[in-house]
Amino acid sequence: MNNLLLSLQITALGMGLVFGAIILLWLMMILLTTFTADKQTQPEESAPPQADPVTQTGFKAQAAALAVAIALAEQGQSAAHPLPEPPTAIVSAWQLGMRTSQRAQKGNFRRP
Amino acid sequence: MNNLLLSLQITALGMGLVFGAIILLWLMMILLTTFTADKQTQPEESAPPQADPVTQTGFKAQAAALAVAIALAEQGQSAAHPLPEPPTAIVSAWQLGMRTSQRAQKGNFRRP
Amino acid sequence: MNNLLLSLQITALGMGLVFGAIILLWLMMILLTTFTADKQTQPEESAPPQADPVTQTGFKAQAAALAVAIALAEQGQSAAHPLPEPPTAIVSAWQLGMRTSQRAQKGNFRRP
Amino acid sequence: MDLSSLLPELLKGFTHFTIGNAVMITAALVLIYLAVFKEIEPVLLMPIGFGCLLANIPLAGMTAVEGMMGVLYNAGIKTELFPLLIFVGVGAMIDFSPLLAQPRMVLLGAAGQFGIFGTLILAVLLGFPLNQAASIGVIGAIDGPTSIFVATKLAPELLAPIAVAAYSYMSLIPIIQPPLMKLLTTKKERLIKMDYAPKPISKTTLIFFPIVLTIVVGLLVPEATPLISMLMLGNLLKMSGVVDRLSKAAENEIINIATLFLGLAIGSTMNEAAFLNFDTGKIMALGLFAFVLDTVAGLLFGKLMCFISGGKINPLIGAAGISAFPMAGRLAAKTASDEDPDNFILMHAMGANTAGQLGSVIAGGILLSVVSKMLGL
Amino acid sequence: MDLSSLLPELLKGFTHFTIGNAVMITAALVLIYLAVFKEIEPVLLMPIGFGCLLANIPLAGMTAVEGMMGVLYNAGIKTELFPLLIFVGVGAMIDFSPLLAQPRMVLLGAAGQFGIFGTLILAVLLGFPLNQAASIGVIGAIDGPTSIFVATKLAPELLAPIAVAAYSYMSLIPIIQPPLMKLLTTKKERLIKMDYAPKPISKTTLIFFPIVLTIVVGLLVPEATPLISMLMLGNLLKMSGVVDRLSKAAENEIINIATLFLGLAIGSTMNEAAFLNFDTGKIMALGLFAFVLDTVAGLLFGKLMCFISGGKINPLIGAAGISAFPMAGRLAAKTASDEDPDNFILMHAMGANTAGQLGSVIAGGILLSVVSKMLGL
Amino acid sequence: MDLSSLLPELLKGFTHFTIGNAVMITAALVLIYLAVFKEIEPVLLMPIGFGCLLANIPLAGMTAVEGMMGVLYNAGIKTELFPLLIFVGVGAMIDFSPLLAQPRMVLLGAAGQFGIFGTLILAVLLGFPLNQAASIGVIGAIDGPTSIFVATKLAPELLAPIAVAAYSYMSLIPIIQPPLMKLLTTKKERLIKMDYAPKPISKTTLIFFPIVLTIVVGLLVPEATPLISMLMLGNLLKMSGVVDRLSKAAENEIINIATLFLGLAIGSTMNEAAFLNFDTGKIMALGLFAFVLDTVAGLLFGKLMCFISGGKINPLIGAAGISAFPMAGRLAAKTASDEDPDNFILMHAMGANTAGQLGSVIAGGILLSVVSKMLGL
Ligand code: NA
Ligand code: NA
Ligand code: NA
Repeated sequence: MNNLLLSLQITALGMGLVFGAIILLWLMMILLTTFTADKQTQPEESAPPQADPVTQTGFKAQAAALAVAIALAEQGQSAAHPLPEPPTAIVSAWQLGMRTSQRAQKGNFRRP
Repeated sequence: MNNLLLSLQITALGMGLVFGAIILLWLMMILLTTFTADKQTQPEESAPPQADPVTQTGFKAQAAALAVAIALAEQGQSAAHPLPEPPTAIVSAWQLGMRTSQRAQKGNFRRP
Repeated sequence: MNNLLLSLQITALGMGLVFGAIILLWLMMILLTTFTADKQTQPEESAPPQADPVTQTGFKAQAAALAVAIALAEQGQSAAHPLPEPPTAIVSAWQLGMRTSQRAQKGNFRRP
Repeated sequence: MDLSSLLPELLKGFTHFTIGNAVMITAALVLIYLAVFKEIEPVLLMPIGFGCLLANIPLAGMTAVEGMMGVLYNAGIKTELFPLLIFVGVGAMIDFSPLLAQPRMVLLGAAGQFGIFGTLILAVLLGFPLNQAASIGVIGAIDGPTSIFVATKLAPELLAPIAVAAYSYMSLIPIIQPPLMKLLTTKKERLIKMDYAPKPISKTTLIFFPIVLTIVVGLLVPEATPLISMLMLGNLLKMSGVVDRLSKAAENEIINIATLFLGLAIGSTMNEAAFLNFDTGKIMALGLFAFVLDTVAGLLFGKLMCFISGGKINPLIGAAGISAFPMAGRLAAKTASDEDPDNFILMHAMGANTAGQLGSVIAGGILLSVVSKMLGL
Repeated sequence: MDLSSLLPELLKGFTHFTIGNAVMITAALVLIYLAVFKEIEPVLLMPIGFGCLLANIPLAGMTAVEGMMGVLYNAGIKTELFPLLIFVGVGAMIDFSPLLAQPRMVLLGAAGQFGIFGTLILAVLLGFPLNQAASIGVIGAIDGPTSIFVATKLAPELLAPIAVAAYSYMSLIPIIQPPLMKLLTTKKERLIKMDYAPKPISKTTLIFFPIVLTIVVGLLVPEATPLISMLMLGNLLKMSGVVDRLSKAAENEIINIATLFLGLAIGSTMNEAAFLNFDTGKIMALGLFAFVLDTVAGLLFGKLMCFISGGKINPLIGAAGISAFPMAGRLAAKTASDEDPDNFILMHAMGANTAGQLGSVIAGGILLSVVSKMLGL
Repeated sequence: MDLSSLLPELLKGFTHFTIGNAVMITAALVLIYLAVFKEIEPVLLMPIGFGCLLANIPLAGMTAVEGMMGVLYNAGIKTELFPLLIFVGVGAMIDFSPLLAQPRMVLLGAAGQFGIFGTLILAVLLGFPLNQAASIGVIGAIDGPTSIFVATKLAPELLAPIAVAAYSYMSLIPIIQPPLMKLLTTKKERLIKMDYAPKPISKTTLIFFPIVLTIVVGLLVPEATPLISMLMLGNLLKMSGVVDRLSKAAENEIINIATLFLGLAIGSTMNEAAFLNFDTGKIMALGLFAFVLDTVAGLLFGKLMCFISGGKINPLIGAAGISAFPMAGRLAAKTASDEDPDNFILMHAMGANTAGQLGSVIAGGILLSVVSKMLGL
């Protein structure tokens, strides 16, 4: 059972290191987003916590639009095959990545 | 002349094996098409030997259309170079393969 | 300073050979363009030194058009980044190569 | 040449055909069937299945060192080139802005790796030596190239069953996760709506992120550098916006060719001796266990974050932290909107999902580092 | 450095230039001319011609082991990777439904291989040793990758003339076949119309066909497995319809790059010593003989089938059984419609033509198997 | 496993990190910054910078022989495959018709190579051994693949700084050349208009040109054959118009993949030992000198041609003879039209520019030949 002890050690150490590394990444991301934020953001945009109503509305509209799109997509797929998954993971990764990217751009960059 | 004897043996053996293998393939194809045929074919479609007149007409129309297309294509090529062959075999393989595939689909799947 | 002497020798020899090779290429190009020129060129086209006025006008028009295009392109770029260079050399090589090729075709082949 | 010596020659294909070959060809057909008719990760399972088929046609010689499959294996699996090239393409398809907009989501990417270690322990209990147990555990990274990369280093003899388990279960996520989600969360929790008022993420941030991440992870976990750096290279090519030619090549030619060759080469290791033993069955079972454990750990951590945040975090996004990008993220969002069509948590789930992708690679590197050290490799 | 030692250095390119180099460069120019101005298989003859040119520039070092052409040769010809990758692409371009709709057409694909063996006999009579004679015979497969694959195994020293003969005559088929068709068939035979009322072929059939064929041919003729399996892999990628990324990669990137490199590498073996001898002339003549014999055998077998079927089969489709996909099939159909514009046998000819493709690969594998066995390779 | 042995293991990434690594990573970040934000040759400087970053993460093992970067280096740089494949793609993008329409422009392509030899002399004076000095001089070819090809043969240890210098200054041409142009030419000279009434160039000429050029240069300078032949192969594929599939593959897949891999592999040689020394600084300075000297020589030769032609040649086109295709050609035309918007010399400048491309390759081959001979390599 030496191996079992080893494996328990690996688990404790491994999960500890994973959490440690992830927390350092968290810190890094906070620093990075702070230091590399766009300088010319308007004052009302620099206060993200108090999301203004317009933004919220826009967000809900986007959410609704996306929900409809997803519903339509699933409807279209359901006839074709039992799993409501796209043909290939790679293709779907791309599709969702792009869709996400477009949404993110809308949400982040082009908000009026 | 030992080699000549050998080569005659190879020929007899080789052609025999080629025909043997091909006949096994024939069998395999018959079994395969039987076992993997679409189950939901209508009764009139499951009787291919007695091709009905409509099908024949449609087939002739397709043949005529294809003949015209080939004629036009050859006319277009004839000015360019003496051999009425497409620029590259690979490209033409693709083109013909696709055209064939489209015809086959029409002929097999979408017949009214 | 043996190396310095060597490097001077290399320079003399190298530039001599480069010019020698280039001059041979010059000769080759003259021969090549002479022997492989289109046979069915009209008489007035076979006298390139005396460019006729129409050609010159067409050429100037082309030059003007290209200048405008370049100006517009640079205007579009100037906002984006300081160096008025395209995103990548390869892409721009392609673009310019193609543009050049199109101009050349106009100038050489489709002149009325 | 007399005819008595001819017959064995003619029938050699059949006389050398073993029961084992028959079983493995059946397995190949099952993989191809799943790929074609169930559309389970077809870009990988179809080449793997076809490679397995080829490996079990006797005397064909394709898996020999100088055969085509042997050539591909030595060129791209042994050198680890194919999984790394696939990661360049995957990196060009990932958008990290949902994660950067809500950095705390990154924590969920750590929780979703518990399955790796839990499975390692279970594999050790089942009698696997440590290097094999660790390779089996890394199925819990829920990320194909990471699993293949680590297994190639620690236990190449188990590469085929590990790859098959990783990719098969990856596609079964829509079947594996939802029951666990319903079991471990209350309806009230699933109804939690989350504000999405993200910090605006500048283009500069998106460009710096892959570079800084490569350096930070590289220094923290050198063993994870090949994987993380190729993922980040792809991301940088894409986000920089100045090398369209290269990012298109990464997303298309490079990933497609590497995927086809990787699948064939891995499939071609599925010969009787390597695959037809009790271990393969154990590995498939352990793989499923890894997927379940990852999901459970993710959901429980999600509930913890929900509790700490005072009910502001929907625990479903914890299930997206396991990696399996982007299926798991989408599935978490779908489960929430199934409960309440007006509940939209896709952006949060995608943040957790990309965090899971990073966490998987980091956990893979840590596992490689710790186990190599312990085994004195 | 004195100038007397300089002049030989300066002129070394010319002083090492031999008559043989001049003749081979002329041959290269002829190949390029045929490719560019006659459009004879340009995707192959142009790289082959250019490779030949490079092999005959003295001291350029490109064909040395560490030169570019040497690197390509060792990477893709010696390992047989390039012809096999080309077959993946070709497979993705073939549609077997005309053949599956009329399975008996497959017999024509056997008859059209007689040229392989007839040419082998003639080559032996002309004094070629058995391995070379078999390699020359395989020109009669009328299929580039098959010829290259078999010749690489049996007589790599003849690779270049065999490849050149195979591809050159392939494009001359519109000149070689029609006179033979008219000579060997009566007008009445050429006017025979054929019913085309095919069984409907299901998508399932089209997906199973490449898989089952790989297994069956693999067991029957293990030596044919590499060729047939890659052809069928390409076909499966295409027909399955679920891996668009991979089938597009096979049809485009993979086949294009492999074709360019294969042509260059083969052309670069065309040096004086290997090419400029009486054998090359004999091989070119034998290659033409192979094409003629194949066509004759195909037509005669077509006439036999016409007789047996009671005049229901147009013997012209026999000429399509030689392989040379898809030119031979199209040519047979054209010859019939030239005789009677209303006579449309394209689908039957394409069935025979794809059967010829299969028959060529099988015959190549059988030849490889039998000759290897006899020579104790 | 006790915890005292654990800490060094955990921190190994940091404990092995040297000041040199930090400096080199800073250099990598500068290269990436220039690529992304200044768009200086991003398709090369970004992969080079990223490769440099990876080479300086301690213990990552990517630059080891069996690491990914080592594999790429041995596959494509040591064999010279990558620069040659890039040249196939570049060749497919070059149009030689402006040069063929005015053959005398080719002379400018010779003058623009003086920087190679002048820099060689200066490098020898600064103490570099002859093989290194020649490799540094070839930065003056102002052409990436040529510089890399020659440096790989003569002084592979200097590959990275040479490649970085070549590509960095290439993009700084719009900053380096204009002041020199204004300094060395009078306003009157810059206002010279040139007739453009070219001989019509037939398609036949455009097809023969790459073939004949390969033979002529191959015989004159065998060492230049690999470079010139691949450039001309790409051009032939394009100009022939019959192998669209191959020329598209050359212009896209092949060049893109080769460029990405070449950049990464070269960048990965930028380790502390090889890069962080006084020589690197010298090489960067010598590289700038090479660019300046090339431009000066080109302009002076342009003035000479202006004088000889009786003022009919605008000396600005001399600056386009340095290679740096197509930026230098465009810049010369722009400088002329800045002076007088009605002065249009783009076609002449492009003729000189393509001549510079040819001259660079020829000069590279001559240098390789002469220096190899002298050093008895
Ligand atoms: Na994971
Ligand atoms: Na054949
Ligand atoms: Na130059």
